[in-house]
Amino acid sequence: MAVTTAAPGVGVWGAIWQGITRSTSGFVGLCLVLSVLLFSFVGPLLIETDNPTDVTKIWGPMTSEHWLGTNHEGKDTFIQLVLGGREPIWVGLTAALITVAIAVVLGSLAGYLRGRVDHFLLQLTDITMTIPFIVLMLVIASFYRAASPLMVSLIIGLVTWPYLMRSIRAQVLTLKEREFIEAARLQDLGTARIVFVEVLPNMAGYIFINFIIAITNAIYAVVGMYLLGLLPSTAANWGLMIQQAWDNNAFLLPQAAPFLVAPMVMIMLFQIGLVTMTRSLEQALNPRLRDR
Amino acid sequence: AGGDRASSGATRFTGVFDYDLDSQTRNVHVEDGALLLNSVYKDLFLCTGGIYNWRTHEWDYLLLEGTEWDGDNLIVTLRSGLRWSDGTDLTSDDMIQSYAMRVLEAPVWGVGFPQVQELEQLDAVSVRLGFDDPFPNIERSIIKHRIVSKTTYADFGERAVQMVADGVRQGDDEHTEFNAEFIEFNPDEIICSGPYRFDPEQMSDARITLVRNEEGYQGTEVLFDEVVIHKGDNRQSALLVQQGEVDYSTLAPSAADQQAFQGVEGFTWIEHAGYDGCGLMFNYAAKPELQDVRVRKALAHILDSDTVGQVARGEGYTRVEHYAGLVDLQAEEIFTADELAGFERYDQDLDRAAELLEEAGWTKRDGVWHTSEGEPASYEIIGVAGWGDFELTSTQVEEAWNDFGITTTARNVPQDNPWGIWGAGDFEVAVRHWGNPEIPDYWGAFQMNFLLENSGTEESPGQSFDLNVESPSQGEVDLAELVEVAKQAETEEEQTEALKTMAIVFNELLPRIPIWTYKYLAPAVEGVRVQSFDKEHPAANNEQYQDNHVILSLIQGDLAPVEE
Amino acid sequence: MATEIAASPPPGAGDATSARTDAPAPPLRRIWNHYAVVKVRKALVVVFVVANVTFFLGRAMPGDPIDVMAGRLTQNGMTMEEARAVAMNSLAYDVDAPLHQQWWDFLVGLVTFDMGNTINRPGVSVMDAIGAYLPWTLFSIGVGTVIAVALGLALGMVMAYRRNQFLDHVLSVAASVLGAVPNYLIAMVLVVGGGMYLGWFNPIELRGTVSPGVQAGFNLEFIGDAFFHASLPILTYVLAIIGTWMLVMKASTTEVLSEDYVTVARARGLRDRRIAVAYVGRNAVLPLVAQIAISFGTLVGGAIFVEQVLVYKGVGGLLLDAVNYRDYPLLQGLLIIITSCVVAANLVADMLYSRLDPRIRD
Amino acid sequence: MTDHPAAPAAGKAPAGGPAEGALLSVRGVDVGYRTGRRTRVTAVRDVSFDLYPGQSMALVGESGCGKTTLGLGLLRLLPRTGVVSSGEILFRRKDGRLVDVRTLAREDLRRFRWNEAAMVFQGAMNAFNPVLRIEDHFLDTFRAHEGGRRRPRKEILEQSADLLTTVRLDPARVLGSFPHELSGGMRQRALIALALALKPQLLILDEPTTALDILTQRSIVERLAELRDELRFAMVFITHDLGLAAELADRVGTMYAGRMIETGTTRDIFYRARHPYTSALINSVPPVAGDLTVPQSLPGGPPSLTALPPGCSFAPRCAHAVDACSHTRPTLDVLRTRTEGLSHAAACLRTHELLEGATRD
Amino acid sequence: MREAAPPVLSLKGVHQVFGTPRGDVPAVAGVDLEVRPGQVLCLVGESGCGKTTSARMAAGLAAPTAGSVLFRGRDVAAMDKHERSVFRRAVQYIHQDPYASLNPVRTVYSTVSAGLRRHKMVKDRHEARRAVTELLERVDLTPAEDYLDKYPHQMSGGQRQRVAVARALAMNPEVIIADESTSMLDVSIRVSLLNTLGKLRDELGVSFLFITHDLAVAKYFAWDGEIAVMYLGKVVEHGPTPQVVNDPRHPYTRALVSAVCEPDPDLARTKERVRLRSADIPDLTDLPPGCDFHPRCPLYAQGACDTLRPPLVPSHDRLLACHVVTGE
Ligand SMILES: Nc1ncnc2c1ncn2[C@@H]1O[C@H](COP(=O)(O)OP(=O)(O)OP(=O)(O)O)[C@@H](O)[C@H]1O
Ligand SMILES: Nc1ncnc2c1ncn2[C@@H]1O[C@H](COP(=O)(O)OP(=O)(O)OP(=O)(O)O)[C@@H](O)[C@H]1O
Ligand SMILES: [Mg+2]
Ligand SMILES: [Mg+2]
Repeated sequence: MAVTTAAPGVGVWGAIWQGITRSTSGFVGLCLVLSVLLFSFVGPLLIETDNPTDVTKIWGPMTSEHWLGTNHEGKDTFIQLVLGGREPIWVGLTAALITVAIAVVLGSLAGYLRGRVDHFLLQLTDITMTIPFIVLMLVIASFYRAASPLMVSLIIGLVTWPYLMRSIRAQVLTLKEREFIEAARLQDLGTARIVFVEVLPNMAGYIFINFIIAITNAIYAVVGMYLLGLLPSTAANWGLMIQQAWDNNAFLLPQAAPFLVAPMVMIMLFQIGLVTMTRSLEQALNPRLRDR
Repeated sequence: AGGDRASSGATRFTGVFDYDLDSQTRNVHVEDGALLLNSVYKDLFLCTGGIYNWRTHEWDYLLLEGTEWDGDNLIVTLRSGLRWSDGTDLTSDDMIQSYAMRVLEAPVWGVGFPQVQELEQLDAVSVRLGFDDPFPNIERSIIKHRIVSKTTYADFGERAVQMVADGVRQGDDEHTEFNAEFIEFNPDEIICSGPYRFDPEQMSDARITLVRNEEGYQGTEVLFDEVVIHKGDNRQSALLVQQGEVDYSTLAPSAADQQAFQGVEGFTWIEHAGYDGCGLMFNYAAKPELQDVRVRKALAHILDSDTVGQVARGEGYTRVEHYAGLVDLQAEEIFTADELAGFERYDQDLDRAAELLEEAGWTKRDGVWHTSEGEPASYEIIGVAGWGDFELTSTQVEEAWNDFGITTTARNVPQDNPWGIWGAGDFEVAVRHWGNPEIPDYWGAFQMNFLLENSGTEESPGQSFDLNVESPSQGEVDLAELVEVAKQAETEEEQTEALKTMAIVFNELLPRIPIWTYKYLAPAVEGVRVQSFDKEHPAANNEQYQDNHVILSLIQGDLAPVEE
Repeated sequence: MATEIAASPPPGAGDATSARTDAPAPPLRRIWNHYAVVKVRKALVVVFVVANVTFFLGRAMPGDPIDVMAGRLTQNGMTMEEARAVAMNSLAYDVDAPLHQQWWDFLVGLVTFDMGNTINRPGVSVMDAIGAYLPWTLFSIGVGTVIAVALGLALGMVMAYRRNQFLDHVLSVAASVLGAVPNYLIAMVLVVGGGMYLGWFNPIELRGTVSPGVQAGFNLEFIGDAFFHASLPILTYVLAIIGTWMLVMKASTTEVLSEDYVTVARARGLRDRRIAVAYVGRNAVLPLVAQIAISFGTLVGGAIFVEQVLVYKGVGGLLLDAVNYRDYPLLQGLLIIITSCVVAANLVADMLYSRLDPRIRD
Repeated sequence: MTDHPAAPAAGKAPAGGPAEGALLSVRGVDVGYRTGRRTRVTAVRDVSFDLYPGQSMALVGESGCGKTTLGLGLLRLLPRTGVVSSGEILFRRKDGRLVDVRTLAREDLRRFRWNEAAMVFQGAMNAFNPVLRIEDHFLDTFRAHEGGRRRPRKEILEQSADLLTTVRLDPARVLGSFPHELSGGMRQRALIALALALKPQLLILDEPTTALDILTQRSIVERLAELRDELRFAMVFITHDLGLAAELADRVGTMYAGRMIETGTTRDIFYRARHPYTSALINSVPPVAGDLTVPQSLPGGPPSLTALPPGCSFAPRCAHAVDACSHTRPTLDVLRTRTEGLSHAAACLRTHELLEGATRD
Repeated sequence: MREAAPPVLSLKGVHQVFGTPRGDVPAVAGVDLEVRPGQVLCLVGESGCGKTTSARMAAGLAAPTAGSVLFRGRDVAAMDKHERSVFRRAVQYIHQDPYASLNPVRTVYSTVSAGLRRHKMVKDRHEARRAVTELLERVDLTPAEDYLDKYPHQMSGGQRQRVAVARALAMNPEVIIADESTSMLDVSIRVSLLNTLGKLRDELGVSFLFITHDLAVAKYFAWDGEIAVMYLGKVVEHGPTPQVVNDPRHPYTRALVSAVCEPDPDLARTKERVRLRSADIPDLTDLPPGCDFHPRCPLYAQGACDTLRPPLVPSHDRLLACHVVTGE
């Protein structure tokens, strides 16, 4: 679905900003995302992060000392919650960056150059797309016995690019035929400049939207991989919390439930925030979706 | 639906196990991977010769009448009048075929069947096994061997008997050929010898109902009409217990489950002894400073087994007292109390740890310990993702060492092949089992502690622990040789002597650090379907998967249903 | 990841025909180049490549089935040699067979549709193992997709017709929320919230695929029972993708509603229902047909999570096992079959699309 | 969709009742669009005219001055955001009843459309549902308007074939085709045939030939003229192309920034235009016949609807504007009275002063 | 025909065939055209007759499948990199749709100056702004400063089209190819843009290949130049504008001229119309034998018309391709 920027006189980023902030849902989404980010990145600076094991408090209830109770190690759940957002969010961001970078570069190459390159890349996407991506991830993940967050992002990024690559290619194909690109060619502006200065900025909104979608997908994937126990656990992290809580049947104990529910809620809030943001962005940037 | 009471008024015993109806084989001879044969309920439908009592070292015979040594020959005799669930007689034909198939596939370095030279059917109920050079306890694996039906296996069985007679053994071409066929063999049903049998009508991927096998051993004696086995892994089984659906489960409950169970009506714990535990294994090649025994002792002194144990297992652990390489239960059997008093203990003692480290030339600067080389000490300790107790043990050790000033990072490796990683020595410190639940003979623990993951070969160096050690009290000792002696010496005394030496050496040198011992807490429900469980059962010290005493009492008709 | 739906272009978009075709083709050549045949050919190539990728991918994983099984055995104290011997005895895997030999066998098997036996479940053929699991996955996903798509399309249309009204706002928020929550979290919330805390259903009763004693067959009892047991996975799939479908359909309908032919249809005084169905609905659904297949494909992947969480017997668990135990034939078989299903779904969608849209019929 | 009957015009009194014998009496119609949550623009303001049976009226003007909006408003076909906010659209139905289209109930409105008044759209390329065959469009249309009895398919198709023949299309080929298989000209003609299917009294054509090529345009124009002679329907004819207006219309209305600023017979407008905008429009078209004539350009563009100048909206571009023009809004004054809505009227303060300069006889 | 300076740009027997699933489409089938310095050559014809395709080949945007395009006598296909870039810049193209021909994310300044900066025709930003200001003034966008920082969507169609012209002018072109550049504009604006283009032609001596289907526009803009009438990929009549428009000879041209709706009600009613035998244009993939126009031609006579393709030959002071008219 083609997205063209059409907000008056504010450029691409202005349009994106307006798209998010002008609509109620977009604004709420932005607020959600920002609060989760604040919670996870500023929060650790504000609280006592030392969270020692305390066997006398295993699965303790919610008290004024332990707002969300304690976990199976007698550690404070709230502190874990505050510390646990950084990794999945980082993985999400970097994986999304990788996905988008690969997709944009390959997509515009394929779309602009056509020919053999295009053919090959398309076939490649066909293949990567048909193997369900979780499966591919499963297999790749088993290569690495101690995957770092960066490695995880890389895996996710390497597996998820084809969808976006295809739609970017399709957009480049149509944009390429657009008359202003032809005009640029007539001015002899050079291929690189045409692709990166004339073509890509026209998709900035679209790419941005997909970047956000890619973040949600990456977070979905990491947390899922934790849940399946595919990722070696390292630091405190929401995915791991859910997995531990789930494996320990934490929900059987009312006082243990926050250990499962709290990270689930955080992830859902973040995802919902991102998704509502993209929805209102799409609404704003795609004139065809606007009410006529 | 799940746990509906049978309207017919049939009495039921319910259990839970993670089976897989469709893809598990019915080739019960292979045991590993066959339907329900990894569960404790296996003896209910396919009995072994007997149940070993780990405390008294005596046998409660099931299918067997008994065994008898006649020089190098072992005469194994079946009870008479046994029948298979398909109505055929269970005789020495079945027995010799089952033995022959096992003899064929037994690798030379095993104990029991590999040493069998001859098989001879003596009469309708007995078979003679001719040994070369028997040693005490060699008969154990023969008695435990599960006899399978000749109706199912006759083809293979007869061939096997012939091949054994011809001297064919594992690894020979004939056997390879035989085995290739055998592996592919997948009969449709399991013919049972125990008090229960499968009912094809009542098998689904959520539960299997075993029904009374009138023909089978104790078929008319057992007090429950049916045994229902729900499908469930550790997590699911806890849910089932929590719902009161399961009478007895041997799957590990987590600490949260343990707390949650308290609310279940009629809930009780059945405790099974543990013969292994969790500890630390070092890679001496990767971290040479650990070759200094003082450092190892110091590292042990930093840890509080109770904290680690409780976090990792809730109530399901016992702390290590003797550090003998054997679980305390076994150590107390072979040593006297006095002897044990002389054993060094490695309970948490931070001062002692610091002292030991300083003795070893370590220094503490800016709160960080530096090795005698002057390098800041740092360790990566690996647990296994998905193995909850391992994960938690590794993070607890990480926390304790870090607090003490030794930089440690815990990291979990995927659960699909940690053995590969351990064997390859691809670690610095690993959370690993110590002791051995598989082999009731004490040597098993040392074979595990010293030999496993210590092959010393290039591609699998493992711990790189030199087995020729210098013990302060025992002098130079070849541990590999001692394991052999403990296993195969002619007399029990010799075996015990070797064991004792190894235990003392283990205690002195601490090649691994035992942290806690398993205590298996099996959740059970009394008063709903089962009247009560016998807490003082004479076989209560048995290892639960091999010689389960609850199942034994069920078979023996001692476990009674609730009276309506 | 259902969200990817939004990002994929409809089939054929942007592919302007510019290449010159050759001179009039002979009949055989024409069939060879026929739209449908080309699609099938491409699909076969994809399956073939995927098959080979899985072959090598699998074998590139560290450790082989013997190692893994032996490792498991040594856990209980067997020596490594002993364990390896036992493992070799009980697994149908020949460690010594050179890779190219294995590959050749694999290729032959592929062509003859014989994927051999599983390694870890001796005597069980790959096809049987898959055959026991895949139908349940396909059943639950298929039903889930059908319900979600049908409901999503209907609700999406309602939202588009009532856009910017209260109902639209409510549904949009609901759809965004649902679309944002990963399927496994939905499954967890269902089990914990609905089953444990609210007690709407007994998750224990729902376990498994059919109740014991119910015989497979085309009878009401079996079908009812199968639906009963699959209700949680189906509900999860429905909830997981319906949000996206609602939003996609809303967008698509909104676009169609502003098309001239809809205004003209109104001008022609057609009845509202006729316009909604034949003019708006049909055209709004068209570009989404291909996405049904994509969504089906992503669900197959997501099934691994969901089946794991809900303990539903499907390929998810089998696949995890195959990876964990390095059961190469099973892994290969699964991946090939799963990809074939996805490819087939795509193919069907393509064909369907070309049936539904006269503009690309040729 | 704004199918709900609007409340009877409030506030503004409609300028007089329906004219006697008129088919369509438009009285003070305003059409607005909602553009944001609280913002709206008025795209058509205070338009009134009477159309008599058989008349053909052209609406001309620059892009964006509200021609299409007015056309859609007459049939209440505006998009969701659009609404006829005031005025009356009185229509004399085939049964002689006079109704206000604005207040027709849903089902009534549906039956009114196409049966009484049909519309051929701007860019008819997309007027057909791409997934239905042409014959289905005919079937749908007939079926939607038939009374209780269900006409057999065959009968409808025969009638459709006849209709297609009247616009010089080959029914055998066209009926079974999908829209994309027809050329633009064919589609446009098929749409005209479809528009005439129920013998409406009024045909609204919104730029029916703009996207077509000149020869096709010519044939459509001729067909339309002939059909109108034959079937006697009235036409409202919206176009950019003054040539087309000159050829097909009896009378012309010039629109500028949402208002009707001049109306009169075709000859009034082309030879005696009294509004500077109308003259400028006409003068900017170069003719083909004759020697080279230099057309005059009309610089600039129409004002934005959200920022209309207070006085005459054309004043900023008008060569003849005086001070008064920028604050006094001229009314549509009748200059020469004729019956049947053919009066010449213009909305310009200086109509009388400029009389000489602006004519071209 | 007036003899003049050698042509800057010429098409020699160019063909363009598109392969499509339905068959080959000979969009242009052997066209010869010459654009002379400072002159206007106007290409008219029905929709789909190959005007755009010819223009694109002339601009080097597409390579002919046969024939050649010559720039200052050099075959474009044989040019080296440098020559080609000179050609690229010397021949500029103005598209039909002012809404699509400007990059929506770039300002006017950025659009117009891109080429200047790329080809180092200005030294710095300051100079670039000045140059752009001059260009904008040249195309009557005044005051130029107001427009420099505007985005396309902030301007009307006419203004955008002027920006497109300014962008073309920035390259100092010798030839401007204008493909229906005025057809999307309102009548009122069309004339002023035509006047602006006329000014460039007269003051800067730029040559035009001017494409339109509006004969009135063609007549006005190319009064001093020539008109070539195309039909189904071939030129059927080619000559000086006044002759062709005022005295069309080819039946197709006549039909075109007579089909025009005159903005004059009396004339419209009295004007004599050529009646075609068929309103529909044949399908390019399935052309009739003989003269392409014969199925619609009012002058159709049995004989050569449906068997022989008429060549384009000089006749009646122009070039004509019609058996009937040339045979008179
Ligand atoms: N859906 C809409 N929402 C808001 N404004 C609209 C809408 N549709 C049209 N307009 C505005 O209403 C005014 C009149 O538009 P309309 O389409 O009626 O003009 P027109 O005279 O038909 O122009 P054209 O000749 O370009 O077709 C324009 O300013 C346009 O921008
Ligand atoms: N890329 C292409 N692929 C296939 N056919 C094409 C292509 N481009 C143009 N054509 C066909 O070539 C013929 C000539 O097209 P061209 O665009 O040159 O006509 P034109 O005279 O410019 O028409 P118009 O007045 O509509 O702009 C048409 O029939 C068109 O359909
Ligand atoms: Mg309009
Ligand atoms: Mg063109």
